[in-house]
Amino acid sequence: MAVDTDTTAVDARGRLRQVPVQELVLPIVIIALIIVGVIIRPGVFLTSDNLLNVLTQASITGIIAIGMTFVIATGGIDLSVGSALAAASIAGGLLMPYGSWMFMIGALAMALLIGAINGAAIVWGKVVPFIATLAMLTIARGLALWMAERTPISLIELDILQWFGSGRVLGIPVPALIFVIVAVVGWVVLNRTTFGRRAVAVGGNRSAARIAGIRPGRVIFAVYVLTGLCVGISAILLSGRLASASPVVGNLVELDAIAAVVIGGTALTGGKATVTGTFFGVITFGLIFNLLNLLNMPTEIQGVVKGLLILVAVALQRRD
Amino acid sequence: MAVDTDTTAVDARGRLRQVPVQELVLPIVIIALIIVGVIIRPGVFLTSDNLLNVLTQASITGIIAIGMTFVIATGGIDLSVGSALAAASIAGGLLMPYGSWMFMIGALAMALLIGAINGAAIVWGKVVPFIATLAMLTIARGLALWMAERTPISLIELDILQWFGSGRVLGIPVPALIFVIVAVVGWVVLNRTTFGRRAVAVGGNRSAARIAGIRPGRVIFAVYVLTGLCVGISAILLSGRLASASPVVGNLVELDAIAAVVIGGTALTGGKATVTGTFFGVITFGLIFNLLNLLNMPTEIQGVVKGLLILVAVALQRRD
Amino acid sequence: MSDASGPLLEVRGLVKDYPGVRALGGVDLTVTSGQVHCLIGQNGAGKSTLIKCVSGLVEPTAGEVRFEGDLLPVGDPNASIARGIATIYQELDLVPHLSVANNVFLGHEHKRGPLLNRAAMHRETKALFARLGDEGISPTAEVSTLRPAQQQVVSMARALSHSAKLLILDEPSAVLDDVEVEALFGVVRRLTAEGVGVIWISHRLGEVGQLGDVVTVLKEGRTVATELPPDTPVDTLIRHMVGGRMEALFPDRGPSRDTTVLEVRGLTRTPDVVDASFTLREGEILGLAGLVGSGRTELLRLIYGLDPVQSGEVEVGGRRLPPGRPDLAIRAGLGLAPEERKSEGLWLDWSMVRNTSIADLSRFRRGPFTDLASERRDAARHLRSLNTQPDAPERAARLFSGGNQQKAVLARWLLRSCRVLLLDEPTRGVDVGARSEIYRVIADLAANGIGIVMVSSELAELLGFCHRVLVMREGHIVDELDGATSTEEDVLQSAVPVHHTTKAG
Amino acid sequence: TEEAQQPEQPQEPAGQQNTQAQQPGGVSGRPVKVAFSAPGADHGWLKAITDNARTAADKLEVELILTEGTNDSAAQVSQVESLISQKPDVLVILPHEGGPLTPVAQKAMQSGIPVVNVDREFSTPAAYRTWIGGDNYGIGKSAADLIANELNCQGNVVEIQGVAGISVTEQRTKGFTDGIKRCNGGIKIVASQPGDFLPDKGLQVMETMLQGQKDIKAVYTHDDDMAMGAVQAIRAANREDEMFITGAGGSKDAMNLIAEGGLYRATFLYNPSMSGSAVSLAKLIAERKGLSELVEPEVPSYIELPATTVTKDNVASVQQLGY
Ligand SMILES: Nc1ncnc2c1ncn2[C@@H]1O[C@H](COP(=O)(O)OP(=O)(O)OP(=O)(O)O)[C@@H](O)[C@H]1O
Ligand SMILES: Nc1ncnc2c1ncn2[C@@H]1O[C@H](COP(=O)(O)OP(=O)(O)OP(=O)(O)O)[C@@H](O)[C@H]1O
Ligand SMILES: [Mg+2]
Ligand SMILES: [Mg+2]
Repeated sequence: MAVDTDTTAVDARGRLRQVPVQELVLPIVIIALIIVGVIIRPGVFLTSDNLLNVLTQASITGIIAIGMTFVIATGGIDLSVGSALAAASIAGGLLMPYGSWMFMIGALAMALLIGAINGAAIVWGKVVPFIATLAMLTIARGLALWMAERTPISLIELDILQWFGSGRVLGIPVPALIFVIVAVVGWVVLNRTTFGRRAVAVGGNRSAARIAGIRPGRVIFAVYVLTGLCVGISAILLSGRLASASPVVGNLVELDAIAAVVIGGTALTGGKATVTGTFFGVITFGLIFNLLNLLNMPTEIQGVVKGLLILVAVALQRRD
Repeated sequence: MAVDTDTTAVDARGRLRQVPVQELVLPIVIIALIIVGVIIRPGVFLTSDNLLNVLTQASITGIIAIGMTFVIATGGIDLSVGSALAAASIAGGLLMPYGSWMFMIGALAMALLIGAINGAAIVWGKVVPFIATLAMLTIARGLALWMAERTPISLIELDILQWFGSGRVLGIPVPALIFVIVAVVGWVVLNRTTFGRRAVAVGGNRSAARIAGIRPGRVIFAVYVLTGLCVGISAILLSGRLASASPVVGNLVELDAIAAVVIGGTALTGGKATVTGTFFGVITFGLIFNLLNLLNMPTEIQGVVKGLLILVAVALQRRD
Repeated sequence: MSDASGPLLEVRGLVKDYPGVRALGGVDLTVTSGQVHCLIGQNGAGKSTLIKCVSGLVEPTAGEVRFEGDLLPVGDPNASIARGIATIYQELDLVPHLSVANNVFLGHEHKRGPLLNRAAMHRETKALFARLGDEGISPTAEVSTLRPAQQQVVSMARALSHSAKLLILDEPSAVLDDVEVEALFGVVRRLTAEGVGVIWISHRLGEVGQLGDVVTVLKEGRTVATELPPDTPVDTLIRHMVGGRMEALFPDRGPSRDTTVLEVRGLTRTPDVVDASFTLREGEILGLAGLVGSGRTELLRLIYGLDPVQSGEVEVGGRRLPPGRPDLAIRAGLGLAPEERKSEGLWLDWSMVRNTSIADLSRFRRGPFTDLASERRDAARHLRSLNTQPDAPERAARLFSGGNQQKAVLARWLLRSCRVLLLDEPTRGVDVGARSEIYRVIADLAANGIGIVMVSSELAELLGFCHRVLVMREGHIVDELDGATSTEEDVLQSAVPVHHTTKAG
Repeated sequence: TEEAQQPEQPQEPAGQQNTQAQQPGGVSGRPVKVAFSAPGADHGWLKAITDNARTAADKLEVELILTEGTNDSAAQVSQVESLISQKPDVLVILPHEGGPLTPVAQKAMQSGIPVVNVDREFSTPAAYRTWIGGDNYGIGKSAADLIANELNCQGNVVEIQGVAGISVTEQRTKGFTDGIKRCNGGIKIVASQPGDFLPDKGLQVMETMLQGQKDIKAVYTHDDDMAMGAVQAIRAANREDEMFITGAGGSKDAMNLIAEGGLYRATFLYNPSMSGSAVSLAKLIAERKGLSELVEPEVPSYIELPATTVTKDNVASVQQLGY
C-alpha cells in the first residue's frame, strides 16, 4: 500500500525527519503482536484461517475507519457511525421481502441519508461535527429501534446477502476482500484524486482552501456522505455475516474506528491523513482482540491490556 | 452566576454584538422546555420536588462536566470519566469495611490517580488526549470490574456516605447542593484565578503561553487531575445515592458531559470556556431526560427527540 | 469583449461593512496592464479588504469591480481566478502538510482521467520555480518544512500557475530580507514586461520608488490620493497616509550605561546558531542583522530558553539562566516579542487587557483570586502609555491593527518591568506611523535602562537607531558594527555569504 | 495436527461425533474440550455465568476454553469463529443476541461441532444440538401473576426494562403484559422505561417515575442489580410503604432484601447455574451419553429452567444459588 503522502521526509537542510520512524511503528507493533501470538498459541494463531478471521473481524470497523479517515482529514469527526450501522441494517431489513439486492439498496440509502444529514447539519446548520454527529448517534439508534420494533429481523433467506457476509472468493472471506478493496480505493482517492487532496487541504487550512477556489462546505459535506457509504457497505457485510439485522449492533464502533484512524497517524485536528496508517491501525486492534481472546482472558483483563497496548503503541509514535 | 467573560459585548461603534444572543440561547431553551413541561404535565413537572430531582440527577454528570470544561478549555478531552467513575466507586467500595470516610478517601484517591495518569500520558507520554483517555476508558472499566470481581458492593451500612447521596440540607438534596457549589467554585477558578486564565491561555495559543512564561505541561496535567477530583466527588455522590458501588455505572457519562460542555459554548478546539454555559448545558440535558421520561415516551422516540433537540439548540447558537 | 486599450482593473465606489466596522467607504482604483500599482496606507486602512473584494474572497457591500471591462461577479474566488486575477495574501495561505506541488496546484489540479497527474504538476512546479529564479525547493517537499521565505515563493508559484493577467501581492516583502526582496523585484519586473498588471502593497515606502509606476494611498477605507507618480517624496506619501505631518521617523539614540545586563557565551544549537557570544549593556539597543534564515530568531529563542541548547550559557545581571525554562528567564528579567505575532504573541480573541497581563498574572493575585479591576487598570495604563489606538483596552486583540497588536506585546513586558527585551522583527507589517511610535517606545525603554536586542530584516531601521549592530551569517555572528556610522553596504557585505548564488538553505 | 493428537483412534475424527451412533467412553484418552463463548461479562449475572461454567468444568474435568467479549454481536461472531478454529469437541454459546449469532452456530454444527445454546435462543433449531435456558417470558408472566395476586388485580404499575431491543428485554416485557391481561385492565402499566440493566440508570428512571406518578402500587424491573437503584430512589422519596418492587435474576443482594421483607417483594430465578449445566450437557454430548435419570439415551434438545418465584417464603431454600 506504499507511502501515503508524496512529500519527501527530508527537511530544508536535507536531514531526514523522524517521520519514517513514526510510520514504521505500527508495522513493528503488528509484527510484535504476531510474534507474541506465535509464541503463546503456536499452531493456532498463525494459521491462515485465524489470520483471515482477524481480517474478516476487522472488516466491519475497518471499512468505516477508512471513511472516517476522510472525515478526520477535514478536521471533523463522526460519532454516529455505530448507530448508523444499525439503522442501515434495519432499513435494509425492512426491504427483506424483496430480496438481497433490495436489502442492499435500503441499507445503502439509509446510510447515505444519515451521512448527508450529518454533512448538512455541519455545513449548513453550522453545528460542530462532534455535536451534530453525537445527536445523530442518538437519533439513528432511536430510528433503528423504532423501525425494527425492537426486534431483530432474520435474513436467513437472503442467500446473496449471506454470501457477502460469509462467502469466500479463492479461499478469502468476502468481507476481508471487500475491506482490502475499500482500503485500496480509499488510498487512491485520498492520495491520487483532487477530492482527496481537497479534503486534506480543507482540514489543513480552511481559508487557504477557500483562497484556492475550493468550496470547503461541499468537500465537508462529501466526506460525511462518503463515510455514510462506508457505513452502508459495512451494514451489508455485517447483516450478511449475522444473517439478521439487529437494532442494537454497532455499539461503540465509532470509538474503535476513530482510535484506529488516530493510531494510524491521521491528526484529529485535520490536515494530515493516511489510509495506510488507518489500515494498520485497524489490523492492530484486530490482532489485539484476537490474541486476548485466544488467551481466554477475562473481559476485565482484556480491557486493561488493550488500553495499555494502545498507550504504548501511541507513545512510541510520539513526535521527537 | 453572571457572565463568564469580562470582555464587553459592545463593538467599535457601540452597537451590541451578537454574542449575547448566543449566550441567551440555552436559558431560552431551558425556559421553553419548562413551559412545555408545564403544559403537558401540569402539576407534576413544575414542582420544587421535580425540579430538585432534575438538579440531583444532573449532579453526577454535571460535576464531571465542570471539570471537563477545564480540560476542553486547554484543547483536550477526557473520554475516561465514565469508567473512572466506576473505578473510583469500587476503589472506595473496597475500603467499605473502614467506614464512610475511608470510602471517600479511596474513591477520591482512585479518581485523582486516574486523572494524573491521563495527564502524565498526555504531557510526558505525548499521547493525544483523545487516545490517552480512550485507552484509560478501557483500562479503568477493566480495573473496576476486576477490583469488584464483577459484582456490586453494597454500601448500605455507610450512613454518612448515604447522607451525601440522598440527604437534604434545608430541603435541598445534598448532591444538588454540591453540584451548585462545584459549579460556583468552577466559575471562580476559571474566571478569577490565575490557574483558570492559564488553562484558557494554553488552549488558546500554546506557544504564546510558553513565551509568556506559562508551563503548558503543568497546566494540562493539572486540568486532568482537576477532572479526576470532580469524578471522585461524583463517585461519592453516586455511590451514596445507590448505596452500592457498581463496576458498571457511568456508562457513556463522558459523552453526556462533553455534550453539555460544548452545548454550553466552550469550544472543543480550546481557548474559550464558560462554566455558566456548561451549567446550563447540563440542566438542559437534565430537563430533556426528565420531560421525555415524564411523558413516558418509548426509548426509540426519546432517542430521536433528544437528538433533534440537541441539533436545534446548537443550530440556534451558531455564529451568524 | 475585452477592451485592450482600457484599464485592466477598475474599482468604483467599493464599500465593505463588517459588523460595526466600515472597512471600505467607497474606494476607486484603476490598474493598467504592465504597471506596478503600489497601494499604501496605515494598518487598518483597508488595503487587504480591498484586494480581497477584487479576488472574490470577500463580498463587498456596495460598488463594482470591472476586469478588462467586464463586471466581475462578487464573492466568488473561482471567477476571479478564472479571469486571471492571482493573489498572494498577507497571511500565508498554504496547506502545511501538503506537498509544494499540491499547494501550487490546489484547486486547479492537473488530472489524467480521474486521477491526479502528479508528474505533470511536478514538472510545471519546477518550471515555475525556475521562472522565479528559485530552484532550490523540491516540488515534493512538505510545505510545513519550508522557511517562511520559501513558502512565500510557493505562494508566488501558485499565483503564476494561473497564467495571471493581474497579480496582487499583499505585503510580500514582510517576510523577506533585502536580498530576497531584490530577487522578487526582478520577478515582478519580468512579469510587467510581459504585460501583467501588478498591485503591490507594502509598508516599506522605499519600495514604492524602486518598483512602482503609480501609487494609491488609502486612509480609513477611502482613497485619499491616487495616480501619484513613483517619485513622490516619502514625506508626501506619509502625509497622505497619516493625514498630517510626521516627526522624524527615528528617535535619537540615548546614552547606554556601562553595566552589563545580558551576557551570552558560546550559545550553540547546530546548525542554526553556532558559538554566539555577545554582551548587552543597560540602556543599549543592540541590532541583529542578517539574511532570512541566518539564525537570528533561533538565537533569541535560545537565549530565552524556548529551544534546547547544545552548549553555551546565558547570564542576566550576572546570574546564569537555567536552560530550557522561559518561565525562569522571565523571572530573571527577560522578555520576548516573537516574530510570529499572531501565532506566538497573541490571543486574538482576548481583550488587549488580558493579552497585556498574561505574563504577570501573579501580580494581580489577591489571596486566591485575580483582582480584575487592578489588572484592567494597570494594563490599560501601559497600553495607553504606548498610545494604543483605539483606546479600548477591553476590545479583542483581533480588532486592532498589526501595529497596535504589537503594542500589546510590548505593553506586556512594560507591565512586567523586565530588564532585557528581545524583539524579533517588531515592526513587521506595521505602518510608518505606528513604526515611528514603536521606535520611540523602544528608545524610551532603553532610556530607562532596559537592554534591547532587536532583530530586523530592514537595515534602515537597524542603522536608524541601534547603538550597535551584530551581523549574523549562517548561524555565526560574523561582524559587529557601530549603528551610527555604518551603512547598509557594510552590513550586507558581512551578511551575504561569499558564495551567495541562490537563496536555498 | 488432529491425527497427531489422537493416534490411538484414527478411525474417529472429532468432526463426526454427533452423527455417529452412541459409543460409551467417547473420546477416551483425553479430556473433553469444551469451548464457551459469552458476551462481555460486565454484569453480575454474566459473571456468575462464567464462574459457574468454570466451576463445572473443574468438577467434571473438562478442558474449558472460555472467551468473553464485548456486548456486540459482530465481535462475538468473531470470537466464535476463533473458537471453531481451535476445534473443540462441543461449543457452548450464550449469545449476546440469538438471531445474529445463528449463522455462525449453524456453521459450527455443519462442520461437526455440536452446539449447546444457553439462554438466548438461536433463530433456528438447526443451529443447536441442545438449548438450555431460563424462561424470560416466564419471568414476566410470573411477575405479573405475583403482582396481580398481591394487588388483587387493581392498581398502577411501572416497569423498568433492560436494554431496549434485545430479546431478553422484549420477552420479559411481553410476558408481563400478557400476564396482567387476566386482570382486564385492573392493573395499568402507567410508565415503562429502559434502565439498561444498570443500577445508576435504574435509579434515575425510578426517580423520574416517582415524580410523574403519584400513585404506584408495584414496580416490575427486569433485573436485580438495576432494581437496587430503583429501591434507593423509592427509599429516598419515602414511598416504601406505598409500593413494592420485584426483580429478576436472583442476586444475593436481592435475596437478602427479600428475606428482610418489605419493599423488595420477590425475584424470579434466572439462574446462572445454567452455564454449569450447559458444560455438563456438553460433556454428555461429547461422550454421547444421556441424562442418567432419564430413560432416553440422549440429551434432550430443549431444556427450559423454570422462572421460580422467590419470595420471603421460599428465599431460604434458594439463597445459596444467589450470585
Ligand atoms: N473579518 C473582519 N471582521 C471585522 N472587521 C474586519 C475584518 N477584516 C478586516 N476588518 C477591519 O477592516 C478594516 C480594514 O482592514 P484591512 O485588513 O483591510 O486593513 P489593511 O489596510 O490591510 O491593514 P494592514 O496594513 O494592517 O494589513 C480594519 O479596521 C479591520 O479591523
Ligand atoms: N520551519 C523550518 N524548517 C526547517 N528549518 C527551518 C525552519 N525555520 C527555520 N529553519 C532554519 O533555521 C535556521 C535559523 O532560522 P531563523 O528563523 O532563526 O533565522 P532568521 O534569521 O530569524 O530568519 P527569519 O527572518 O526567517 O526568521 C535557518 O537556517 C533555517 O533554515
Ligand atoms: Mg492588510
Ligand atoms: Mg527571524
